[in-house]
Amino acid sequence: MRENEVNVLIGGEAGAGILAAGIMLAKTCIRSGFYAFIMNEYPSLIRGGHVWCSVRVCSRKVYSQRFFVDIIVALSSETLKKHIDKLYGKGIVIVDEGFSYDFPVGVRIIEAPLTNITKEIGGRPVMRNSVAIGIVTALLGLDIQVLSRVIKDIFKEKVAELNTKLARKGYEWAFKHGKAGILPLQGFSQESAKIMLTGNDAVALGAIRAGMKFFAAYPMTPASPILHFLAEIQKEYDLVVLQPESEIAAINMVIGAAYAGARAMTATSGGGFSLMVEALGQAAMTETPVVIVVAQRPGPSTGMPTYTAQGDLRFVLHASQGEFPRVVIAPGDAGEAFYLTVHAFNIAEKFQIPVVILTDKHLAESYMTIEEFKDLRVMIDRGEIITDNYRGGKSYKRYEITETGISPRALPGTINAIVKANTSEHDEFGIGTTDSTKVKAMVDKRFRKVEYIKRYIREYSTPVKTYGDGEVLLVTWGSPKGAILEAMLELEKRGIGTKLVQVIFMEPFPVEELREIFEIDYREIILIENNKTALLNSLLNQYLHLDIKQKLLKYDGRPFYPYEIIEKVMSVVK
Amino acid sequence: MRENEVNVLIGGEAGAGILAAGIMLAKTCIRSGFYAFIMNEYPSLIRGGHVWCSVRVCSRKVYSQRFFVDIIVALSSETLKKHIDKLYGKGIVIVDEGFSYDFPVGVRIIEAPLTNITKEIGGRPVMRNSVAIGIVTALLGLDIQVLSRVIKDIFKEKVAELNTKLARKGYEWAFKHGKAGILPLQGFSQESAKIMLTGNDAVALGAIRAGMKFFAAYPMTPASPILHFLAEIQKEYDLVVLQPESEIAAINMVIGAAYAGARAMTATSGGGFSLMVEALGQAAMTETPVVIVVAQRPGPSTGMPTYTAQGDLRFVLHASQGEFPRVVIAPGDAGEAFYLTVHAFNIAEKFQIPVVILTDKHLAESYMTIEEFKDLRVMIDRGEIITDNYRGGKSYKRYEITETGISPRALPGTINAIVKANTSEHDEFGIGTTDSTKVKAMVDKRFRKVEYIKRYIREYSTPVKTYGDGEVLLVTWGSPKGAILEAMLELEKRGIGTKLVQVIFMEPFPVEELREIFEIDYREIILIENNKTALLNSLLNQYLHLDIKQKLLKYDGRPFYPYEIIEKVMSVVK
Amino acid sequence: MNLQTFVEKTWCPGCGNYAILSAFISAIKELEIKPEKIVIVSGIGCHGRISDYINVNSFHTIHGRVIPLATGIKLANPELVVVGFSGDGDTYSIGLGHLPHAARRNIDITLIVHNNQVFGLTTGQYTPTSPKGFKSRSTPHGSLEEPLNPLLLALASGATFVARGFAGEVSHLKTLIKEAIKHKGFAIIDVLQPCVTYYNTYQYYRQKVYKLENHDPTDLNQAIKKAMEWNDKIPIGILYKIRKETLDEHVKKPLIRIPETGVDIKNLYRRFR
Amino acid sequence: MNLQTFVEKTWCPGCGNYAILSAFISAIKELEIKPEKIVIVSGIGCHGRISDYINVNSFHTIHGRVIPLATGIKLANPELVVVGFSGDGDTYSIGLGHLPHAARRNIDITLIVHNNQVFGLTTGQYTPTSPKGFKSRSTPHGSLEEPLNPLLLALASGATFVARGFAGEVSHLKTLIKEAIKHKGFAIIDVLQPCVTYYNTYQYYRQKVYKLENHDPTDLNQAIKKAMEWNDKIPIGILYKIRKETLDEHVKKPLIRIPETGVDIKNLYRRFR
Ligand SMILES: Cc1ncc(C[n+]2csc(CCOP(=O)(O)OP(=O)(O)O)c2C)c(N)n1
Ligand SMILES: Cc1ncc(C[n+]2csc(CCOP(=O)(O)OP(=O)(O)O)c2C)c(N)n1
Ligand code: SF4
Ligand code: SF4
Ligand SMILES: [Mg+2]
Ligand SMILES: [Mg+2]
Repeated sequence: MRENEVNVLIGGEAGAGILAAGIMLAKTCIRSGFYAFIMNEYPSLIRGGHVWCSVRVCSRKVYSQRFFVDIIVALSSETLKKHIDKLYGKGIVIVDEGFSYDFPVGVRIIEAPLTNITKEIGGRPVMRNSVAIGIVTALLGLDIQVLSRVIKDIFKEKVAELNTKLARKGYEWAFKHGKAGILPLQGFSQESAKIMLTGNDAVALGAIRAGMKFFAAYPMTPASPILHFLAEIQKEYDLVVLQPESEIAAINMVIGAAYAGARAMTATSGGGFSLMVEALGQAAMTETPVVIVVAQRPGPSTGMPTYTAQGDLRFVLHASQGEFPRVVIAPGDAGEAFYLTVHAFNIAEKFQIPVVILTDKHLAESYMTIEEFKDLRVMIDRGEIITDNYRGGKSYKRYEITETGISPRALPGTINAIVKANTSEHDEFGIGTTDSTKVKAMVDKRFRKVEYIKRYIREYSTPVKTYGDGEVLLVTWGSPKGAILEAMLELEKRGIGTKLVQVIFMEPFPVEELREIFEIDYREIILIENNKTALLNSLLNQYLHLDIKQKLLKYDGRPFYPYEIIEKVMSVVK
Repeated sequence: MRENEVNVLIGGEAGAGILAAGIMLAKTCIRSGFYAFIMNEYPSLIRGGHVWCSVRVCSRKVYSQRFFVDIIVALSSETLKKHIDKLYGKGIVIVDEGFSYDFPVGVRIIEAPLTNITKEIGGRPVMRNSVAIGIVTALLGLDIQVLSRVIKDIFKEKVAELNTKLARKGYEWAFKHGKAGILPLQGFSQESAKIMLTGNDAVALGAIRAGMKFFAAYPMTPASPILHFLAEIQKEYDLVVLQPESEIAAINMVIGAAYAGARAMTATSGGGFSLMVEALGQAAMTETPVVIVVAQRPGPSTGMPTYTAQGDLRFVLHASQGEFPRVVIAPGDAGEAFYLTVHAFNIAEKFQIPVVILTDKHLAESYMTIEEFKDLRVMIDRGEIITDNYRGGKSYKRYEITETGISPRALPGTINAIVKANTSEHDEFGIGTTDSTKVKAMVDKRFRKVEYIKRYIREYSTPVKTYGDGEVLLVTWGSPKGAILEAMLELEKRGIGTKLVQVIFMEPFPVEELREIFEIDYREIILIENNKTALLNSLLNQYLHLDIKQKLLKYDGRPFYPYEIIEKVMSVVK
Repeated sequence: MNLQTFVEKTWCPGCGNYAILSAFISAIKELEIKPEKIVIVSGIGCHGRISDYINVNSFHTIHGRVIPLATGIKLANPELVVVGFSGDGDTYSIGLGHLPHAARRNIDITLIVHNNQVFGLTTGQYTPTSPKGFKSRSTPHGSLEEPLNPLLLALASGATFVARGFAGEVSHLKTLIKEAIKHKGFAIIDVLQPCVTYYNTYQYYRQKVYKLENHDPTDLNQAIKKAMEWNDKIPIGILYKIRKETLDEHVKKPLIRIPETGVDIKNLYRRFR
Repeated sequence: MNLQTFVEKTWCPGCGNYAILSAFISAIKELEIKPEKIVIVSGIGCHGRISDYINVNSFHTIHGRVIPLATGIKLANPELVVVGFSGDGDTYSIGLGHLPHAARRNIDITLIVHNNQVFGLTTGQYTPTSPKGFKSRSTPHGSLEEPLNPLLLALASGATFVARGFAGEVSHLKTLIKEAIKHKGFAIIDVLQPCVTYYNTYQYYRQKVYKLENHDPTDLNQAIKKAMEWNDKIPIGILYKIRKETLDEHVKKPLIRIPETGVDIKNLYRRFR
């Protein structure tokens, strides 16, 4: 165990409430003043497979899970078979009474009557995990009251009551058996209100904050939680939240709603996005502002629905026939996901283009702790929009040719404005044309936006971020950032100074910003991506004629662990 | 007029048989020993708009239409309004009697009783064009017998008879009025049997030659003629030709048929391909060999259905979620389209991957004259395929891990082999897995093919072609090649030596071949593409760190004319 | 107020689309709907050009997506009158996956299907409603498929307003359109629309169609029976019409305004603590 | 000959999918079809795992495309027996656009729909067959839509074999599957398949289902009536069955061989001269 940090791995059968247990524990820690990060891995099935999550708790902000853990809560033998090698030398394993396993030497085994306690209190077998979390709470020297309140907030009344009892029993059992406080958490900080949420949660919150009122999505792992969350709170926020018959229906409804004037969004994964490709071009041609969330998972095709990857970057950048401006944003953590979702809506409406928010399973479904969002940091920019009454004098031109390429957008229903959207190439009024001069002018108009988009992003957002100032440059985009930041702290301790470049706007690609960064001389440059073919590197080649030779690529569906990055850096540096 | 060459523009209302007239004329010329090229432009509607085609006839092989013409056959005043500026100084205009137009000086007007003759013979108004073609035949000093035979071959009996009569009348009228032979075609060559066909025709012929037996496609301009042609001849070649409910159905049927063991293909344009994107990944993941023809038209979205563009390159290269090997082939003319289609099937089956043939409207629907295909130049390579009875001993593994990445492919129905295809990530038997080692091995297996594909293409096909040996390098892909070759001839005469690089395989991108070409010093390098954002150039940047500064880009839906290329080269060179 | 634009019409002379256009224009005139309150959504095909010709808000969408697009518009702003114009290729071929769902959702839009039994714009290929044996460019040896019965399908899917019109009966068609627009809920009118170029059915249908009379449009069994009548006699008129809750009735006001400083989400923090 | 693979089944204990699996395996055993002559196509969802469990040729396709994929296989090699396994989400939601067309084309495939009235694999969201008011993760306040009647839809689309099975009646289901496979033409069996985790309907359906008797399956009107019966009583069995020409009957032999030197196209040159 490290100072101020505890890592707990909880595993069991699918359907055994493993993630719920992780969340209970993490929230208890957060409310006790710590930070937590939960990564969870589960197969694409409802019961029978093995599910596990790792809860990392720390007195400082944490950015990713760790490979090695201090405690394993094993609700099935599968958990130990798969994960015992992740336990630190003197780690603790919590198992049910009567559980037999050939443990390696040194492991501290806590055999607790999980099932018995559960039966006693009249809980269902799945509730064993509450007993276990009660025990862990005791081990870590945390307050059982905090856990009780967490349980009350998570579950519905009846269930909460039972679970609270069970947790308390576990807690008491630990005390009785001298396990309390044997792995105490220390050094908490309570400076600001903290929340724990996933990338999906952050996107949903950002969308609500941005005034999104229409959301239609067909369920697809790992994006479905956005649908579930929004569906749940739709009434409180006057949203229309819909699960249509398919992704094709979803995106077309979203485009319809956006044309009508609602901020509208859909969310899916690569397979569903594949079905949205034709309509993406429709949004572009009709200059209808839509936001599309694409949460990546390993492909091709069905691939591995519940795992993580960054293999869709080029696809999203080039999807749909013909050429048109689009914006693709890749947040690296939940906090960024929130703010960038707000930006996504502003950019979409201001420039009347489709905007893609590109996440991945690891970002979308891992939980991290962040400060509550400061509301001042976002504002609504709808661009030039005309409602109620058009007073422009002449006939309204939906696609007026302007200097910036942006044509003031009237919403249907506006008096004196006839708003004609058209997927065929069209004139300024939106009437179909094939006239060579008009066509060229319209293509040029659409592309003129690109320069203004770049400026806007530079002014109001962050196309590229850097962290640290070392001689070894690490280059990434999206969720690997978390593990890299962790690795950087460790490398620092080992005397290796690193610097991270995180590309956030993948399109328009921040060429100038990156050129500046790459102009400096580095000892080594290492590319880190969760894919096979180094897609960001292909963009660096294309835009900067830069080919990063040292690559750390991972494409087995798993996110990076900090240790992998440390190893790579060490091997390159020495 | 140039020596040995005549250019005829025929225009009129949509539905007036303009293209048919052009084909009659061109075939007559070809059968008289000349070469012809027809480019046609028409709006996306059935009647009422203006349609025109230009027929270029020459004693040498021709690669594209020309801007300027010698004869205009104007069946509507629209034709003259739009095209009179294309007429050479002393050009000829053929119009109907009583037609009034404010002609520029110098134009030689032939007012012929087109309608009257048609009425006399009892033809429908649309048949006026046969009279006109009869007149042109006379003007060019061609044999009316040849035209008669052409008409007999094109039309059904009754209609042919009428049209023959009309053509003869026109021919006779011209003689009577002293117009015969006033623009004689000279210098024909009759060395080899020639055919005139479009890129679409060539793809269809190539597919039949390659043994394609299953074709399913949803109509979409400009790819529909492939469907029409194959549907017509399906019985003679035992093909299944189907128009399913959508492109999604089409590609999935094609994948099903290919899995079952048929060589199978679909054809569409960008919008339809958008709907095939998800299934493209399915073909890749299941390693099912399919051929997809994408005939580009201007986008985004509906765009301009009947016009031309090269805006889908990046889209096709990166379509579908996840990473997988694919091959994308871009023929530059009908001859290439034929041979490359055969190659496409061989590559698809040999490597069990999806192959895209990327054409565009200009290639797909323009007619060019080529020598009849020499059958020896193609052969069938189905790769490792197991039918009837599997004798491999152990259980058959559909996705056996091999050195080349290619797993021998048993067809369902094979005794002793259970063939399990799976869009989920899978083990060697095709059973779903998420095991990190197995997954990585399977991704690596699929990607190992790439090196072997490259070698195969180098050995059996032509990833890059060059023409000429001058100091000015022109770089292109696909259909602009034709106009460029024409321009090169002209530039040669003006003392400017040029060399053309035509990239044919867009994926895997022929990096080594191109590097060799670009290693040489050129006076100037000029990129020529039918799009807005220079997509080939983006590939050169990405793979060769080469950014071509001088660009000739056209994105108004029209193909290049040789003169535009000449102008560009001249302006760059001087 | 001119409800037509100045765009020159490019349908073939005599095309059934002209009748649909004029019936629709008369209908909205008579219903006195303000042009800015209407949105028409048109599909891809000859029929799709109609949006260029009518001087109201319009969205000329991609092939087959009239229904979801119209659904999105209606839900985002239920104050708009939303009418879709689609083709038999557009809605019954590529877009068929949306029809049953719109019907059972009972979204308050009107869908007018220009059913000419061919893909007109792509030069006359057969469609799901072409008769078996139909010869076209894609079926030169005759189509092998039984045609779809779109009205039966709509009824089987729970549509609350199902009608058939005929382009040869403009004023009857106008009445149908008016009724469909007035109907609160999903309304489909399948319009027999002769395509003079690829499938000229004027004579054929003139002889066969008859106007429904003494028909109880609230009786589903009756409606199904009438929908199955397709022989010597072909009924036109309203086959079915009932009032049910619509999807958009759950949307209280247009979703088009946003407070400048964004929406307050503080209440949501609780669940993340 | 073992018709099951050694793959461990991961359906929830008690899931209706087990019944479908065993009914199918018994059916092909009793029909004595050789495993290499069968191809099963499975969709995406809990149901889709079935292809991992059955030791015959299989294609685990993408979500919603069982029908076109199976159609392609059957047309390319009509000697194969092609059976699709799909879900209510798979066929009635995302894939609904294919169903009516397969029905009217009468392609000789069997489609078994595991209709559990939820998206099982994605954690229980409502589907087109969920009852109105159904609470699920995507409809926590209750679904607003009328459910689809898939059998009525199939009948309205011209399907030649329409049946309903119940996972609680395995041997009856086996008989249905046998009949469906033997049927020459498009056969759909909608199987009421309780999802014990998200929508446990065993009890509900046990009380309601009854086996069709004295029913004339060649009478379309009768079949429609039975398809509309969904109240206290729910019929299972073959609702409709008639013999019609199938699409694949036009394919004379498997399309899987090619002469090594390619196909001679000289005859075609004529038209290009
Ligand atoms: C995705 C896609 N596939 C194909 C097309 C080509 N296409 C344009 S119109 C059309 C058929 C239209 O038929 P229908 O809806 O009946 O309209 P009509 O022309 O008969 O009015 C097709 C297939 C397209 N535009 N988009
Ligand atoms: C294009 C696409 N969209 C969404 C998904 C996610 N997805 C997987 S299974 C499923 C629902 C399956 O429901 P159903 O067909 O009823 O199968 P069940 O799990 O109930 O057997 C969905 C939406 C997907 N795989 N592909
Ligand atoms: S092709 Fe047919 S549907 Fe299209 S405009 Fe002409 S007549 Fe009308
Ligand atoms: S979730 Fe439902 S359908 Fe899926 S395996 Fe479990 S019980 Fe069966
Ligand atoms: Mg039509
Ligand atoms: Mg289901």
